[in-house]
Amino acid sequence: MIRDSDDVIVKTLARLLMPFIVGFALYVLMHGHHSPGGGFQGGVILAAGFVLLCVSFGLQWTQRWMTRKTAELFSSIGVFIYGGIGVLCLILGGNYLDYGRLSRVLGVDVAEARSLGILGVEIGVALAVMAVMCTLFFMIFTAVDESGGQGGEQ
Amino acid sequence: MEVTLLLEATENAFRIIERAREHALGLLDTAVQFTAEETHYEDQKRVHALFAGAQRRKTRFQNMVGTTVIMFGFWLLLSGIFDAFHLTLGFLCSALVGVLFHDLLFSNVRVGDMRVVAGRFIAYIPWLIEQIVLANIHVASLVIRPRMPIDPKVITFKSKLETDVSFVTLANSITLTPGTITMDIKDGVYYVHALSKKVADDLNTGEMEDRVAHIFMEADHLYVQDVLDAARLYQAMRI
Amino acid sequence: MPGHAPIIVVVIPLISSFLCPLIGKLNRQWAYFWAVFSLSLSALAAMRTLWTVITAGTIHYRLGGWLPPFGIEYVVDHLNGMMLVLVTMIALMVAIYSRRSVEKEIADRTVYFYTVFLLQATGFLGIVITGDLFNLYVFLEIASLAGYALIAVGEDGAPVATFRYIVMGTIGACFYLLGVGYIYIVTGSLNMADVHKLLPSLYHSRVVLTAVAFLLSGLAVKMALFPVHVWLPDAYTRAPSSASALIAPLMTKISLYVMVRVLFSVFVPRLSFELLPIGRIMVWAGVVAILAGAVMALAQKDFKRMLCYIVVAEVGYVVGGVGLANQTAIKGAILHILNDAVMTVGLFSVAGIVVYKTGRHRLVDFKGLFAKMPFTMSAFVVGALSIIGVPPTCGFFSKWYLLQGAIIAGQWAFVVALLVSSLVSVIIFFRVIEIGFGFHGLQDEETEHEANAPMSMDEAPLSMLVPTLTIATAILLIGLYNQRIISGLIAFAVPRL
Amino acid sequence: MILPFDLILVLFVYICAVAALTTRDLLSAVMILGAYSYFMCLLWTEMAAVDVAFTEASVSAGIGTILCIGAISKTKRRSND
Amino acid sequence: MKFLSLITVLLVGVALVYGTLGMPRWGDPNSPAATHVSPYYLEHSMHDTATPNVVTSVLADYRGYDTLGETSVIFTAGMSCILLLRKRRKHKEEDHV
Amino acid sequence: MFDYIISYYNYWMYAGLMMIGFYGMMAKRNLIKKIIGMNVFQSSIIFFYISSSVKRGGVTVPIIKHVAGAHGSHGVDVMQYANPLPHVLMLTAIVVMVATLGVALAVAILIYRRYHTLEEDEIILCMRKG
Repeated sequence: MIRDSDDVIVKTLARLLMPFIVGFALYVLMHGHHSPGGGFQGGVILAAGFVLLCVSFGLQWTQRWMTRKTAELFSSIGVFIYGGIGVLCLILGGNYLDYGRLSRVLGVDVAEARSLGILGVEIGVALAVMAVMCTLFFMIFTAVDESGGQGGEQ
Repeated sequence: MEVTLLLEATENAFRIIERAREHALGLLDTAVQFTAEETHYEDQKRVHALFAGAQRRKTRFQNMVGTTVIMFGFWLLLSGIFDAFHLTLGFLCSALVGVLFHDLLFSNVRVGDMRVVAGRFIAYIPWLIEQIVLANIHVASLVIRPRMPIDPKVITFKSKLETDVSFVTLANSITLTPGTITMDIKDGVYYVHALSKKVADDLNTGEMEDRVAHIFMEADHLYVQDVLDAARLYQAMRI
Repeated sequence: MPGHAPIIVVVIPLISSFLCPLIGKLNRQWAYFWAVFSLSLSALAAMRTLWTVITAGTIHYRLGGWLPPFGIEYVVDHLNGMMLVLVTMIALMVAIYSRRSVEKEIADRTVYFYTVFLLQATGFLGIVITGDLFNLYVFLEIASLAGYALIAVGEDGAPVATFRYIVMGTIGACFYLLGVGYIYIVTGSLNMADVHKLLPSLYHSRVVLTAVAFLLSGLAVKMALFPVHVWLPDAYTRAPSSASALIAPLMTKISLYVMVRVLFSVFVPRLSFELLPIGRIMVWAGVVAILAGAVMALAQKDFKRMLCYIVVAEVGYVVGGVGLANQTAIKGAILHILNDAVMTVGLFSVAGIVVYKTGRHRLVDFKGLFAKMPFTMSAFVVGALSIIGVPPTCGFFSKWYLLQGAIIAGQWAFVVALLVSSLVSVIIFFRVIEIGFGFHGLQDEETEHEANAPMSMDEAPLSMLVPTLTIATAILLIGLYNQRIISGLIAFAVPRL
Repeated sequence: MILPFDLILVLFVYICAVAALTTRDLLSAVMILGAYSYFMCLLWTEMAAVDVAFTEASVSAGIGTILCIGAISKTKRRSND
Repeated sequence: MKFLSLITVLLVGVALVYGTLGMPRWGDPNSPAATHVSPYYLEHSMHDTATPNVVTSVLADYRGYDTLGETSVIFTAGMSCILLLRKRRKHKEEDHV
Repeated sequence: MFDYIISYYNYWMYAGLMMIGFYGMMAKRNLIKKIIGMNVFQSSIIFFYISSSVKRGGVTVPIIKHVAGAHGSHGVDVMQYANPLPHVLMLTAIVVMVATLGVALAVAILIYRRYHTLEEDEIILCMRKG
């Protein structure tokens, strides 16, 4: 189990930085079209924010935002958004992942529809990556020692 | 002149008393909960105490709006694309952050007037930079000399600061200044590693602490004693 | 949407694996039905695809609507179509079969098991269907990662075997990626057909030579060719029985398929067999693999481990058969990919039933099983006969073609290896059958008092038995209709040499 | 492609790779691996691959290191080679 | 074992370097990699997808299926980790005696 | 000669890095060390791909300079930008790398739970014993 640290400096800075980290992650995610960045980077930065909260305030407190169940849920939903957009294109009569077909629904021209499709996909990717990274973190950090021995010597 | 001072002092005294009462109530609360439940939720409770302040002072909604506005400013700073689509996205994202993390940014800021705090903080930065430059020169002069007359030691002092933000500001200012590093803060006691006697002395004069206290509108130790006296006087008068 | 059948084959298991944890949240039992449902839809789509290929020729499906060298393209020809049907059918059978054994072995994590199971199937399908070198790598990684997880949940010692598999598998995948990079840097393209068109002018470049070497050695690790097979026996022995029934037949066969694809569709056979000595190397590697696999299998006391070494030997058949480089041998090799997948899945599911019933998988545990489980053991006999190569079963025909091919090519060592391995299979399986009938005089102290117990029918549950018997029937059917499979499907896949 | 800068970065990458593999304290090894990833990321920025550098910095030097630290905290910190 | 792996590593290294010698020079703007497929992306990205960042448009649109696969890889890793490390509920192993 | 070295040294660098990683993966006995070697190995391949994307002579990041609002092909000078395709491929490879890392660490933790050691030879000893 991760306990919270005693250090007031770490705690306060984590508290103050967290909204900015999330804001930056969302910026990276949404501006993937115009500047470096995109779904993966955004998702990983989001996950890093939660990891920061987790190591400074402890697992218990982080669960206000991100529990193991939420993480699982989001990882499914995120990937499903991606696959679902592809299926939507299929239903609209295009090939799989042919975002140009979304222009029929969105009411913009094909290039814009592709741009929006990319954005939607990136959001899905970001959700999935964030959730999976959190899952990996939770799973590895909360792995209990089953056979009763003391795990870790530090 | 003295009358205004006295009035100010009494006002301050009221605030202190009010705070003491709140504090006592909080303590009582904690004690009750302690006895009610068993002990092993201690960690959680400490965390809760850390965030309890803001939720009493400000409503959630104000916090959300505040966070959103700050995040939107941050977004504009980063973005550089100002068409309607991206601004809407920016607003949505900052609103999301505002809703999710409304109690992180503003928790525990003791005094409501953010404008004053921000102004003073900006005014503090040049002074800090000056200190950093001075200390840099000092440390460089120490290190350049072949004998290296350094005298490293750990000094401790009890700080009179009250909130976490001011603790952290002071700690980071100390760390930013070359020659001194904050190692730990335990219950208001700073453990600072100092490289030489001069930097330790500089720290012990307490100027930096006063300035940090001034930023966050905490008790200025120039007249804290007076205020306490006035408070005692006032209490005696009321009885 | 009949035109979209190729993508549906892959996307249905993919998306249902995303939804599987959500459905498992509602009810833990539904995950199983969900997996079976989506895999059967996928199998239908695969059959539809195969039918389209047979009637209308090769399908090209452009993902995202982009032209081939720029976007990713799915190409389904006869070989692909056959592999698609094979993979979906085996995955479906194993999914149906897995219910009871998963409940017994990993009872508390069934939902995640089926999620990873579906992802594993998706990985295999994606590898088979794609026409893009890098896309193949991505799906190879999906399949590998899912495989690591499925193996590591097995019995005691599985994580250690898995770790070895992870290290070796990563080396293999990275070598493959490196080979793709070398090809990319001299051609600038990743599409298989495009590379096929661009490469002939570059055949004397050292880069292409190195690329071939790295691609093939990477795939050799994945397919467990003899010197680098060390990860396989431990991993497949200790995996949970339904996981080993899915992975053991498919992972090596898929890698073999990729090898065939790389040699014939990315490079042209002229490069592979005339300019470079790849053919000869492959034949000798095959010979060594067959002999080593057979000898090692002979030495095993554990049924599953014995099957693993047989898999190693069978990989040698296909590699050697492709290396013989004549029409007959390649036909035999491709038919053997198909046959071997079916035979192996049959035998591993029998092993799974034995594990389900007795809790162990040593050879000794087969004692008296013919009396207890006649149907299961008849499926076992069919599989064993097929591995040995007895005529009505499918194993005979592919071995026959391989033998013919070897004689045509004049590779007598390969002929000898084939015959020796058949002989060894006879010894191995008749020993098992002997134990199963109880003729064998081994008096194990543990089993002695069991022998006194009255022998009664104790057949496996229906959900395990039906898939196993279906597979056994399939072995016979493929054997009976092998001529049609070869003339209708495999003949198109064999290049003109 | 500024040659001296490139060479210096490659040198650092090499040093970090060798150090990460030879250090006996696994925690230090993992931290050095983080530094390795970071130098890699600088190298790629210098080769105009900003997106890859960004991803490497966040994924490999960030989350990867944290995961390794987690695994080490659950297992042993010393290694025999 | 160490010796064997050293030999293998050296062999692989020799093969790698041998392969690189036939490659186009580093940074050659006329190499096949720079002239065959990638100019299309650079020229058409704005027209086709209205996205100035070519890496994003290739990642999510031209080769979007790769990215779906890659996200699935991540998803697989997450699910595998849960499958491996989830706390087991206590349940009795009934061995057939 | 010097020119020759300049134009190939990058490939050799990656080959050397790959050998380091490969050696670490095969010869080190500690499992975490093997994982570290794996990481080095995989990132050397990324190094190779990224090297192939460089074009000599002041190339920039593949983000097209454009007039805001207008889109359409307006004569992009291809030689001005780096090749984007290897970047995309390597984004995928990096993600695969971290996914493999996660699974490998999980398996290492499982092994530690069972045998209380991460040294390969000790694990093999433990397995022999029972």
